[in-house]
Amino acid sequence: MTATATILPNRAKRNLTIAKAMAEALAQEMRRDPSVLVMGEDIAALGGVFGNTRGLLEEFGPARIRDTPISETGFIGAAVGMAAVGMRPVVELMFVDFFGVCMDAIYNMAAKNCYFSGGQSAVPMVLMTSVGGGYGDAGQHSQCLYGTFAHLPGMKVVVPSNAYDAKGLMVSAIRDNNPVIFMFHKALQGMGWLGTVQGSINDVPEDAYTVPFGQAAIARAGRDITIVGLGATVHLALDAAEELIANGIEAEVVDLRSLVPLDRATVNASVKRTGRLLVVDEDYQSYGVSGEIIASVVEAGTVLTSPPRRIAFPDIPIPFSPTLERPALPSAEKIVAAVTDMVRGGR
Amino acid sequence: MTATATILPNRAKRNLTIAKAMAEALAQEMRRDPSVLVMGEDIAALGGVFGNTRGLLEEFGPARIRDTPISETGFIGAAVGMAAVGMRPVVELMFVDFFGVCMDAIYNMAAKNCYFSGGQSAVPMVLMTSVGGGYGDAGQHSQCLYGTFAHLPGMKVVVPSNAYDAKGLMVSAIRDNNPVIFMFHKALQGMGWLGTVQGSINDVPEDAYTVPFGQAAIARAGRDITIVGLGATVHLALDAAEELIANGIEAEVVDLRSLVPLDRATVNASVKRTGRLLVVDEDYQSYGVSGEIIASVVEAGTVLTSPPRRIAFPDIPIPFSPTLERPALPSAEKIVAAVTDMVRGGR
Amino acid sequence: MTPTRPQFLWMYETMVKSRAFEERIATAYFEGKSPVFNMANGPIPGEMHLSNGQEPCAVGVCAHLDAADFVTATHRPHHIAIAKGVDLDAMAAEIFGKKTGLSGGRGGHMHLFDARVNFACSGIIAQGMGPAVGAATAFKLRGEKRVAVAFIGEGAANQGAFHESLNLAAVWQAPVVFVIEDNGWGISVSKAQSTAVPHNDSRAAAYGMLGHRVTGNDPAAIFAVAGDAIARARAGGGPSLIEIETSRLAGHFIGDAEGYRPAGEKDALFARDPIPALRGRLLAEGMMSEAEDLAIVKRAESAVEQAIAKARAAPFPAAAEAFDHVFA
Amino acid sequence: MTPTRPQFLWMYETMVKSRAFEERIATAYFEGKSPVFNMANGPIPGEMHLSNGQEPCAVGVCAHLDAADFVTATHRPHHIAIAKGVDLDAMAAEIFGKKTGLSGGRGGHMHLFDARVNFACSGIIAQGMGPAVGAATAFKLRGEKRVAVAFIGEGAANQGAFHESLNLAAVWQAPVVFVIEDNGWGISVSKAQSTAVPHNDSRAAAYGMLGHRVTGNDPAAIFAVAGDAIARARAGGGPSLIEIETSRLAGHFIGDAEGYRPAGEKDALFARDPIPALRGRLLAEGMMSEAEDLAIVKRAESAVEQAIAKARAAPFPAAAEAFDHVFA
Ligand SMILES: Cc1ncc(C[n+]2csc(CCOP(=O)(O)OP(=O)(O)O)c2C)c(N)n1
Ligand SMILES: Cc1ncc(C[n+]2csc(CCOP(=O)(O)OP(=O)(O)O)c2C)c(N)n1
Ligand SMILES: [Mg+2]
Ligand SMILES: [Mg+2]
Repeated sequence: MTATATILPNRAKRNLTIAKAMAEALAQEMRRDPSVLVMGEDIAALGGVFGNTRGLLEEFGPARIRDTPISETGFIGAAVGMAAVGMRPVVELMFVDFFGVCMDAIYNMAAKNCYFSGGQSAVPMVLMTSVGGGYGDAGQHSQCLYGTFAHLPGMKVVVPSNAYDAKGLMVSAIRDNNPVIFMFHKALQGMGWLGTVQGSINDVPEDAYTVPFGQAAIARAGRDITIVGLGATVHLALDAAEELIANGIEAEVVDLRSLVPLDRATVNASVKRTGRLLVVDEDYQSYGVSGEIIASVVEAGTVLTSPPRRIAFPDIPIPFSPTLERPALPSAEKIVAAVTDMVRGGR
Repeated sequence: MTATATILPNRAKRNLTIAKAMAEALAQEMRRDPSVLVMGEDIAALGGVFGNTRGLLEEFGPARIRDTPISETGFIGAAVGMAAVGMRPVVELMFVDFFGVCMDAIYNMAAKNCYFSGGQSAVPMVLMTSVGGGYGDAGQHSQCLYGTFAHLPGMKVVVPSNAYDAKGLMVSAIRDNNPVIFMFHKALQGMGWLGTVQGSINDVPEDAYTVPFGQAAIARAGRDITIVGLGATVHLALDAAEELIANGIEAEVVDLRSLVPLDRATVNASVKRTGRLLVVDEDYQSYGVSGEIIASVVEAGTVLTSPPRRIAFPDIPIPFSPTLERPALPSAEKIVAAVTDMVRGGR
Repeated sequence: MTPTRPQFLWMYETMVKSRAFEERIATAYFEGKSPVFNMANGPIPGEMHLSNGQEPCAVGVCAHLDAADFVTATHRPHHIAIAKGVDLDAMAAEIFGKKTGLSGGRGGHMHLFDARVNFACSGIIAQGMGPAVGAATAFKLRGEKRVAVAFIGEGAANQGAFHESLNLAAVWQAPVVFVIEDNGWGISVSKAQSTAVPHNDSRAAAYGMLGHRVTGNDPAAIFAVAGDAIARARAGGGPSLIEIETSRLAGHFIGDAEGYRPAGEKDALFARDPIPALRGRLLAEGMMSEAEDLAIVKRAESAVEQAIAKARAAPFPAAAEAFDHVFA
Repeated sequence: MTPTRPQFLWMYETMVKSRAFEERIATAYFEGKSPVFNMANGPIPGEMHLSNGQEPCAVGVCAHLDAADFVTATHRPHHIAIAKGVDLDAMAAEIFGKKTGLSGGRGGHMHLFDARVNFACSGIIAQGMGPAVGAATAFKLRGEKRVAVAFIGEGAANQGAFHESLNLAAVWQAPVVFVIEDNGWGISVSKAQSTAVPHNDSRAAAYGMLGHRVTGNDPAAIFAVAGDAIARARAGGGPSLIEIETSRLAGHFIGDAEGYRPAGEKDALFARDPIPALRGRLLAEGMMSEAEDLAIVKRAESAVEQAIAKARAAPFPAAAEAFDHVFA
């Protein structure tokens, strides 16, 4: 799973959205491997509410691109059974916020059957699910829940921040013999109606390639502080880093890319260089990703110049009104302020 | 909610199990308040698989002590509706491991309706649920999932380590106008067939009293290290502390008692005194309680003499065989080893 | 059970008000969303599920309810909220994310709560059903003559909560009525693609429950069937299930191009719009004069105008208010 | 469909083997658990749900299956596992938590998996149903003549997964058979307390599916009904639902005092123990001689003895093995 794409030197750039990159990965893997199929609500004729299955029905037909009833327990459970008999199902949970109606199929079966069976019965399936807020969709349609999934053993959890990674991580996910939770952020998806953070659109090689799990990326190098982000917060961190230059601060930005496995080594090495750590997470603050990253760094004995900090979604349901939601979200502004304070000798 | 019991000076000791303390709290609150009722599987004639509703059917009858079908989404959802029209339902989710079939009712409705309604519609309900392993019940009946519940906003989460706290926390939970997840550990429950950690049985005043949420207890004072535990791990920490005396180490043991609200102040004050932190948690290690406690301490700028550590359940499903499960669990032995290493100058 | 003239006129006026509300919301929703349609922008961000065409379901059922009865609605709740008597000004303000909204802008259009009239919502498919069973059980337990009604879509009838809630209601003989608004579609998936039986009323038998289907999207027919079911529940006769054939005249949410609909389907639905149909009947049967119609429409529209105007004028909540009401 | 003589004898022998297995497990389970009964102790810790009395369900159904067919079982899986052909030695070793167990001691008695014969389990009520629909759909997709069977208890028929799985199976016309073992109890809660209809086969209609009820806990009757359903599924005729009246002769789990049972119920069940009943029939109808019976019982018991003996003798897994197979 370490192959990366050979980008032909004179190849024209193919800037794709994450939605298109995901759909391309799915199509290529479906062509390659007849055991891959896709199931979910509105993923066939509609092409997925978030566009990541667009065109698949036309090419692969309704037997392999299956619209389901609104029965997440039923069809995610079905994916577990399909995987048990040799298929590689990719299922969509339209919004991660809906996990509460189907989590047993995910965490008690998909994630554990390999273990329960002593490795006899692997569960090669992908659960792709949309995450994130900021567009006024309120408390049951805007969550990230990264920590919820990453906390429970037996599933791999990936969170792409750009189209190149999305394609490579999707190919890896489909080829992986384990359940992979593929969490795509709505603000990065490239659906016009959700806005699109431009940095998520990047050059995507045409041929299939893999991005390995458990390898964080240094999205930007810097010597003064390590800002750890994932998904959408990577772009906030990059924006902040750009601004921070004016303050004479060089921030390093680490894009985790996968939460399980978690690349503690890259984070620790970066913090060892910079001496400072700020975690930026759109998931709820307590008992989640931000705490884990901080704990991982300090338990490794890494010496910090100033106490680590985090900017995460506060421990409140996600409010609807933009005047309530937006200030509660992480932002480049908050990052700039925190970093400046940390580097310029705030506590 | 700060009233504590007046223990009459010459009162004879009433050593109760957590099961009996919970049942007593339920009975007393049901006598006091006709809006309190109990629902769940096998909680009526059987008195609860874990004994915490024993005797209630006889006293209060089947209208208020309601056995349910095996329909957690249905009856936990029903509790939300009951709460909306003025009842104070106490529902049992027999094992916390079953949350996957009913989490939406819990985290998307019970926990958020107060917020969604701008405070118009509080959800005064208690969800009591058994947690913990160590008795060979394998991967779908042995989890703690503390982090899973504590991560999601809008619910209070309590974890008693002894009968006194269990009664007082249950009375507080029933009187609280918010959803409270009451997580009782099977090894402390006082059901003979699950064994019982003797330290969980203690003197329980007869009259109703409250133990407030968000106040950790110093279960044992000590100056060399702070060991933070909750539920069953408090007793492991206490056992270890006792042994550590022989090594000349005085450990302080903090019993969190509630995860939401979390008493960061007490933990931080303790670590400030001792300079060292070890978190002992039976829940899965990553993205959970142990990370949050460590992060909370270090982000507050508390200076540590040695890197903080944690002993938690590894990130693996809970295995059945005792030779696999027991070594994976936290233990007094592991605590003694870690503490000794930390205090005697291990890294 | 036939509606009286005042009931007919209440149903008509409420339908007109509901439709007027949706139209004003749609207009406001598009503000700030062109030339580029981005859900995050404009005075109303987020998803917006309109109820155009489904008004008969709301009025036919809610005509039998008063403020003490408990109703749970879905992601598509406006018509039901209006028929249940949710404060229109506060509801509009909520949808605009204002401080004066039902919940001060915390909930938004999928989370309308008005405790005063016992109205609640959930944006998660079928999840309002359990709460309705619970509220109804509480009423029964306390010997109150109140009932609960859970509204869902036909797509929701394939969710586990449907099964658990109906069984629980039947076992407990709770005074609850389950109402399915069958608009034939769950987003882009047709009922035939998702549901193993043609009609969900037949599923009532699986719970020893009475099931009814009402065709024609006709408020009077719905009134009759719902009236019986609600009266039976109120009298201690237990729960029932009603499936109502209705039409979704808007897209699933605003912005839905509805490319999945068979050609001509939408036109046929518009031709059977229930509001002109009811207006025609009331005029034809002499229950309403043209003048009365004008007055009703005017009253309804001005109530809506006022609500929307107040909502627009109201202040936004301050950022710090996001932290209030997490706990009671 | 009537069992042939070899099928009858296979059913009988499998039932005897299953019962013998449960008895040996019960004996071992109690070791180390007296004078104080503590579930954590003895060679078999944890909960133990025995299948005594329910053997007819397993054999009547599995008589029609081969290794390629997929079966999901529940927290009470031994009889089904044995009838499906799960390796008895590895199964016993798993239950004893040994390295030689089906999963090296990781799963335990509620998580028996044998990929060789397509057998899987879940300890969460009704959750095996979705996987059965999925496996069946895969078979159909690939044009294989394999079927899937999901076993559940009657208590599980009130869980949301039941509804979703039956609907999905019907919509997709998957070759799957849902088998309900109706032993009348979900732990301490009777079927009447939990289920709105007397019999769950009537719920099949809610999915346009064929439903059957088999009374009498009679393996031949079960064989007949299951045979039709499985043959139909295999031939592309779609899913069906079978509810089998059976008896739980043991407590819910070992240690259950069953104080909730009406007086005399248990005695009546023992009087109708299906194993002596089948033995009687086979002898009476001349399908089996006394000598053959003895040989069958001996063979069954010795297979069980051997499995248990091997399990006892096998080594425990090393602590570090807990970290293997979390991922494939
Ligand atoms: C559990 C769950 N799954 C999926 C969704 C996404 N979703 C929102 S509305 C909808 C379609 C609902 O169809 P139906 O119940 O018929 O109601 P309608 O939209 O037609 O009013 C879906 C799938 C959801 N909100 N909750
Ligand atoms: C979702 C879920 N809820 C509750 C339980 C606890 N539980 C285990 S077995 C059981 C009773 C099951 O009854 P039934 O389905 O009739 O099977 P039986 O035990 O009679 O074989 C219950 C409630 C569980 N395992 N999963
Ligand atoms: Mg619909
Ligand atoms: Mg049963």
